[in-house]
Amino acid sequence: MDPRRAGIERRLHSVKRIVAVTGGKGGIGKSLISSALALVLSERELSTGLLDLDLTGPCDHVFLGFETGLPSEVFGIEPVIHHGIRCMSMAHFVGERPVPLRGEDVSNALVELLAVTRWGELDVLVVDMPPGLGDAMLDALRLLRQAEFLVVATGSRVVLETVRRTLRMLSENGANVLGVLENMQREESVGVEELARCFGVPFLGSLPLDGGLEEAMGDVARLAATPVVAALRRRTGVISGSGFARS
Amino acid sequence: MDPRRAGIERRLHSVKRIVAVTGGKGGIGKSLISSALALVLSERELSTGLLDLDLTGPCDHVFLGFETGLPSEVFGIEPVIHHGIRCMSMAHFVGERPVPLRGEDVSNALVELLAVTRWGELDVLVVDMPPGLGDAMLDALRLLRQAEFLVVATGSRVVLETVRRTLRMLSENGANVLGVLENMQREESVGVEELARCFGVPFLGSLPLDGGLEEAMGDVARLAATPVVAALRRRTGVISGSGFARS
Amino acid sequence: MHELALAEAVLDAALETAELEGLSLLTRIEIRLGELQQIGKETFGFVLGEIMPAAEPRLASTRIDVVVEPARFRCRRCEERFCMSQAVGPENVDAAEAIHLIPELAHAFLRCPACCSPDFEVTQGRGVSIHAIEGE
Amino acid sequence: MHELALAEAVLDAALETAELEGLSLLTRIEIRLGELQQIGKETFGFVLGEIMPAAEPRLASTRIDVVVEPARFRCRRCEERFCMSQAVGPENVDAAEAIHLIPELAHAFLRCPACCSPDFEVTQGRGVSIHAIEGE
Ligand SMILES: Nc1ncnc2c1ncn2[C@@H]1O[C@H](COP(=O)(O)OP(=O)(O)O)[C@@H](O)[C@H]1O
Ligand SMILES: Nc1ncnc2c1ncn2[C@@H]1O[C@H](COP(=O)(O)OP(=O)(O)O)[C@@H](O)[C@H]1O
Ligand SMILES: [Mg+2]
Ligand SMILES: [Mg+2]
Ligand SMILES: [Mg+2]
Ligand SMILES: [Mg+2]
Ligand code: NI
Ligand code: NI
Ligand SMILES: [Zn+2]
Ligand SMILES: [Zn+2]
Repeated sequence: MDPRRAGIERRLHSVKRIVAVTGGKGGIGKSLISSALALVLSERELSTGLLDLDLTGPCDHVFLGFETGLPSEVFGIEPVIHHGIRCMSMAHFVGERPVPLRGEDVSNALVELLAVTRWGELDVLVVDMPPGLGDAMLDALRLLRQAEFLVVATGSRVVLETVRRTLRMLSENGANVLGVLENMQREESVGVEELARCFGVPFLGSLPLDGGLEEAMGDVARLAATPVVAALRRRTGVISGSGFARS
Repeated sequence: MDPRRAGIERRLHSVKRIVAVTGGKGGIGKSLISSALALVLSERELSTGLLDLDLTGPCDHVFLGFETGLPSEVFGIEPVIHHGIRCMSMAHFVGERPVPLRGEDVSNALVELLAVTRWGELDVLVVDMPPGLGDAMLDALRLLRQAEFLVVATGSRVVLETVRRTLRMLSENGANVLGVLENMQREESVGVEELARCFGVPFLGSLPLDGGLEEAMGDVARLAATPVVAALRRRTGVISGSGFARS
Repeated sequence: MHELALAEAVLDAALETAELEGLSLLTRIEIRLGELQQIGKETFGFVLGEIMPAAEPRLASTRIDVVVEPARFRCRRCEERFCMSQAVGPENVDAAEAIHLIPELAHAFLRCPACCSPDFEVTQGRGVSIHAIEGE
Repeated sequence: MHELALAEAVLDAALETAELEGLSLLTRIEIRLGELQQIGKETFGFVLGEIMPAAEPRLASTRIDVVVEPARFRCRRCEERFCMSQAVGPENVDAAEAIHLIPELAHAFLRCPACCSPDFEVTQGRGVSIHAIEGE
């Protein structure tokens, strides 16, 4: 018998909301948006956690510039506090090493991490999901029943097709979808908005393609001042019981 | 005992070269480059196959516009021939449905597909890899020993960090790396070239960020005429025993 | 008839084993066909007979036993255990054909009867396997 | 000392089982500690004792047995089977500590002794599990 499932419940007991940032497709900005969302929420004095569940390709530490290196072990694993955000990532454990993990290992590592990380009291835990409809997604549906899914998409046809699969899977599994957020918008287009309408979930607006993002990466103050984060700030409103507020 | 491993050998027996397009990170253009590479090779009268191994997020059919629908079963599964390219993708089997697969299922599906697909005589089989360092990557290393890895990257720091992990994994596993190809270049930068140098593998040049790609998607003739495919055509040279020729 | 490709794989694997273990005659091969993949026992036996290489002395008098293994599933979401006839779907012929070609497509087309989840494990009866190779 | 979090999970799971099976007393809990995770048997027993809730009558006279299960590996690349002392690495204290926290990090730090692959299966002895819960 695996005691860790009971452990997960205990560890997430004082986490009020879990927002899982997903989309199914890689490279659409899930990690940027997860990192930026954690930043925006913590600016609003919400106690915020950020869990990078892309175990083989963690990126949040690069966006926010938090130090890697083993987290401390005190009655569990302590998230690393960075600009007020409680962060947890595989990068803490492995630095720049590759972490080849088969699905079963992904599932096991994710369960272990959830069972021993002491988030403490959190208003929101932002979970940055990896691409694909694999172990991490199925485990989020299985173990994080209270999770609300924030689906990211871009206007590209290949992205829309993949995100459509993801929305269909979320809807078939009765998941709670916060809405669909367009990223890297270059020109006015309706693809993402139509996709949201098609699944009867809120369209949360568009974040611009931001040529200055690369320079701001790794520096929280500069990141907070980019047009893309400014747009996200306007889009998210106050996270309250009613979810994201439309601007 | 699993007979499929013996089956894979038989099925790949008359495939001269396998080029696996990888990078570890999502959204860097692996699928575009796989599709375009298959196109360019087949223009050169090489008999070319294209296997989309992103089982939960196949995209090659969107780039090349090939029909989905069940392939025919004649002494095995026949790839679908599209503009001379022999194509195989999960999209053939499931259309727009989501395919949630845990790692073990990814591995099993991939082994099954390799064991029953009748490629026939091929000069090159292009394999479009999913993101991550999971089952597909480990199985490519385990089962496709002759594979040559074409590593895609962009100049973004988050991408470089993830691709670095991938290159390290490939090198630690003694994989044959064809080289690193930069994609979506916006301005001159040296990150990708330096990364290649750092691992002692060829830098294969840069493909431009192509604003017209979206319109050309799904139409082979228009795709073949885009600047990004033109750039790839110049970069790949003739695929011969000596690998990609530098332009 | 993609069964032929699988049958070829079975023979290749059997001959590989003969090679490894230094057998000059394979007396019996027992093949299990997982119910999920829906390969006919007679079809598979017939196909195997057809491609049996006449020139291969090690296969000259091999008995082939083909056994169908029932499919069993365990839901990871709700722990329900179920069998093929209880699984929800597949809803049409194309779905059944897809699962016949790639058994993992069960996760695209079948659902747990108790909670509707696609997140189930195939605990037995997935596809073709070799259960025994006997020889001398 | 992240052992405490795991020990809490063990007690929660045991009490859940007691609830489910209507037990008013848990007489014995057997815990297996996988060698890979390197959790000390004495440490874990001690931590469990410390957090045993005094106010919980079902745990008032529970015997706790802690057994260490040796780690075993099978390489998927070359089929080699090996044990902890044969695995290549971990090369330093941080690697051992990382594996202690997340046993799957073995794939980042350990290698098959025969072919150097990170693609091995942990066939036993991974981490903490509950082997038996007895009660009345
Ligand atoms: N709005 C944006 N403007 C410009 N670049 C962006 C934007 N969103 C993401 N990117 C860039 O796109 C790439 C992929 O982003 P990332 O957040 O890592 O995606 P994912 O997590 O979905 O794989 C990164 O190089 C990132 O810097
Ligand atoms: N050179 C390029 N110029 C413009 N867009 C590109 C280029 N390469 C890829 N893209 C776009 O980037 C997105 C991701 O490409 P894709 O090939 O699906 O990446 P991957 O397979 O690595 O996830 C798609 O929307 C694609 O159209
Ligand atoms: Mg990401
Ligand atoms: Mg792709
Ligand atoms: Mg399965
Ligand atoms: Mg393992
Ligand atoms: Ni068939
Ligand atoms: Ni510890
Ligand atoms: Zn179920
Ligand atoms: Zn090995």
